[in-house]
Amino acid sequence: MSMVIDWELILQHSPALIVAIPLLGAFLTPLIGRIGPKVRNGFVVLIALVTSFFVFLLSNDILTNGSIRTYVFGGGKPLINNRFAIRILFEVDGLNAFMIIIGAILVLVAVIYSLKYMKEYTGLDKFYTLLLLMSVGMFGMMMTGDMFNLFVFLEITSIAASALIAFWTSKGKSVYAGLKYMVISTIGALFILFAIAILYSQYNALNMAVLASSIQYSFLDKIAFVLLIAGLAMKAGIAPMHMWMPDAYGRAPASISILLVGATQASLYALFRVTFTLYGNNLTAILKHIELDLLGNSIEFDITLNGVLGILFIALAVITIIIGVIMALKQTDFKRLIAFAAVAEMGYMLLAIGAAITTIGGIDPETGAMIIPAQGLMALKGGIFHILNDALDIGLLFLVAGAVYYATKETSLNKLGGLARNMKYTTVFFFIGLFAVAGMPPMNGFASKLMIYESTYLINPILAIVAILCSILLLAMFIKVLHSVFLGPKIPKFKGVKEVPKTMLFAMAIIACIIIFIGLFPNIVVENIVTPATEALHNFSNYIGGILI
Amino acid sequence: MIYNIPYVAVVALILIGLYTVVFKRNLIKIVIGITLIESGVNLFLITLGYRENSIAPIHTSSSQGSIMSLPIPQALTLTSIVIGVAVLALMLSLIVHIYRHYGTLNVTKIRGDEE
Amino acid sequence: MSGMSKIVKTITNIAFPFIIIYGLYIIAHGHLTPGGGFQGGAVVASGLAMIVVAYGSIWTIGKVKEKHLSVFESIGALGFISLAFLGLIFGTMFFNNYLVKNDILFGKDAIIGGTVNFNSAGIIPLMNFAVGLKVIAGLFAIVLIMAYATSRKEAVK
Amino acid sequence: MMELLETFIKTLTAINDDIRIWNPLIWVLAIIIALLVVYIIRGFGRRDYKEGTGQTQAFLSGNPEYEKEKMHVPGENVYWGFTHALKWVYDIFNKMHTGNVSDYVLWFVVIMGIFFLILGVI
Repeated sequence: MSMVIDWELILQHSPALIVAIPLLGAFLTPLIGRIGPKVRNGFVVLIALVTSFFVFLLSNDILTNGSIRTYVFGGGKPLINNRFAIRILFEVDGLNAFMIIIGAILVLVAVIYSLKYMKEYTGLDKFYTLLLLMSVGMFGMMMTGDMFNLFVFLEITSIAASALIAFWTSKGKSVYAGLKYMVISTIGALFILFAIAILYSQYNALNMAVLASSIQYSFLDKIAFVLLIAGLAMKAGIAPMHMWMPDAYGRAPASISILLVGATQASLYALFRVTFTLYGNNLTAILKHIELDLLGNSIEFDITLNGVLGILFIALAVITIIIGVIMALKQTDFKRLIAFAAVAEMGYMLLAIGAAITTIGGIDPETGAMIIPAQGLMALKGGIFHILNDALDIGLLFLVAGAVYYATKETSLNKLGGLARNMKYTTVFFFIGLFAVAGMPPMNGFASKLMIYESTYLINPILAIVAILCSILLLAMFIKVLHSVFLGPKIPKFKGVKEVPKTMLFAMAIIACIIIFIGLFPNIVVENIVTPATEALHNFSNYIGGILI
Repeated sequence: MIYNIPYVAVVALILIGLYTVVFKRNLIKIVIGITLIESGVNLFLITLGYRENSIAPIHTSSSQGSIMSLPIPQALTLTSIVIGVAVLALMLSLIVHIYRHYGTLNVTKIRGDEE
Repeated sequence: MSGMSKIVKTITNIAFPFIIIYGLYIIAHGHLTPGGGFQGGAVVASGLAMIVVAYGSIWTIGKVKEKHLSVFESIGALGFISLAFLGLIFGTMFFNNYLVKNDILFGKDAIIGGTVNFNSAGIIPLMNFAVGLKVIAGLFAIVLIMAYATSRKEAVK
Repeated sequence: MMELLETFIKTLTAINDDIRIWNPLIWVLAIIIALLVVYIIRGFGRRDYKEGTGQTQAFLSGNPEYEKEKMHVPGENVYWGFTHALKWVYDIFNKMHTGNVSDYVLWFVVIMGIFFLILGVI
């Protein structure tokens, strides 16, 4: 018998399935957990694998064809008589496809890593339920084309993540970190909801594409814009609103820290989507025309929104990088140190995107794309590329920190030492993560950071110098970790430490392999994955046109 | 003018909520502040949907000729309330755990992560 | 939390059935009148919370197991998501309302200006039932466990 | 498949002008050569080195050597000079990171206010 698989049908439904399958899995997990822990573990891995399969299928289709897929829940057309009917829809373009690839890698790795890492704790049914719910929220945020839906998924991610950060309820600091995360993300999300309500009140629409085509940048739109940017920047951990990040990342179980990286980047994605797509038409709007009479020479220039916004983003990014790096250097807790490094990495992405925003020269009336010079385009590519690299690098380092914790039950850098002899593979993975996060040549971090350095140097040399200096500090801080955790004489307390189980090593190996592959062949990744994502970002008219199909 | 009063209430609720979250040192009061902000936002959403002399938006009674309030902001508010309940429950249960560990709800006395 | 006085218990006994019936009514008529799964579920759960207050959480937790509640909650959520999946199988899209205009179950079309027909709106009432089940179990579990956890603290003191 | 191969060859041979990434494969080669050079230099080392003799002991200005465990520098003391020199910066940053959730929200309000001022006024 021959079975014909209708790939087009599967592709058509995969945006919904990517969210629906983990959701179904999440609610089935407590029931299946009654059969036995092994069956449940297998089930969760299966769910993660099936979800990733659909993700890669969908991303492959969108990235190769450059198409946009919309999925209207409940069926029907999004437009009735040329007016948008209120429908919840997912719209997946190049950038979304790029983001869900990151999400899929992180979810898969987190699930595989958790199998052994969390084995000795109780309440694992709830742990896996929440883990799958968190991935639902993450994927939803990365794919939705509806502003209110974005808020809902943001809250789903926050609630699940907060419960997971506080999973080790026997530790007071974990619970407090979970509460802090909840307070911060709820307040951020409420202001985002307020902004959405303001937009709805004016344009009677919630769909991103419809809003993008109708926003006039009136005073109320300005307020909504500020609320959205501030809320999403806080969720993305931009300094000085980054303080929840070290707490949450540092206290969560390692497999949750890596998922939190994904959730943070989903917020960053939403920030970019809001600036580039939702306010895309107004990004080059002239805010003020200034005429100065300076020593007889009259100087005329326009203040445009993208100039102001770009400088704001760059300022925040530089603060983020510096605070992250400087604070990380003095940390004595392994995971907290990585968390501050993650803050700094967030700054790199925002720096590149901010630099790109300043270079936007206008909107091409024919194609509807933004006119961006070569260096701006490169900055955009570098920033987008760095999202992928940051997720992998920081994720790998968190997994290594988790492995060290699993083997020694210790995260303090003052007490650890000499583990390289006992944990050979973990040490190798740490080396890979160290080089990658510091942007050393054969690893992936180098490729994207070089693009950021080059482009920001062309835009403003000082930015590049700050970025390079802080990269050196990143290297320095991880050399410190290398020295105090892995090198040095064997500490008597840790003489009997054994290498972590194979599934944990396997999870780390997956990320390490991807890191090395991207590091050796960045061109392949940039051409096939990053460029379509970048195009999707600056060619925002396609996104608006996507719902008309 | 009378129709602007809800908007004033919205801003007042959000500001009172923010004040409570920022300046009160008790964790329960911080949670109360968050619910105040939430009520403000929900009130805003509901106010947006109101039309003068409107009736409840029920499908079968739409032939009576009178104006209906917008149902979508109401649906949004409901979703927001549901999420708010989940957030509230989670935060309170976390606070129960915190109280067990530290014996206090004063944020200045709880030793979490500093620096 | 221990139980309250006899007066409270008696009033609770009288009021409890009415609250439950009212909540179930709101769930069942969610597709016709304002209300639905969450609202009705919240009413029912508040009725159950009244039991917790009147009789004390320790007494209640002896009658209702938290595990059973979480199973009900899972069933409610599963019902919701599987109804959405059935839309993909029997209909055209995820969450598709495939029962409407089908004349089997809840299949009648709601006529504008006509009489209120309970047998209408397709999968929406079914989804309301699922959500109602989830909300009843979920909210009751939250109230019960939080009351129990704090009362255990009192007992230790 | 052929396209992939072509891209691979392109990566090996030339730096892509459009993307302008430094070719990482050349870097790998350079690192291998550097390791080789290090190995050769190591070959020039003294051959009369013996383990287990007085040669392996560290010379600490004539002071006796501690046990190996006590010699390990804990993480806090690494870069002590750097953190000490930048003490004023750390004083500011430490004050920022109070670990108090109210202050986190205060920062959010402050940043939102700055955004309002800049984007609203202009």
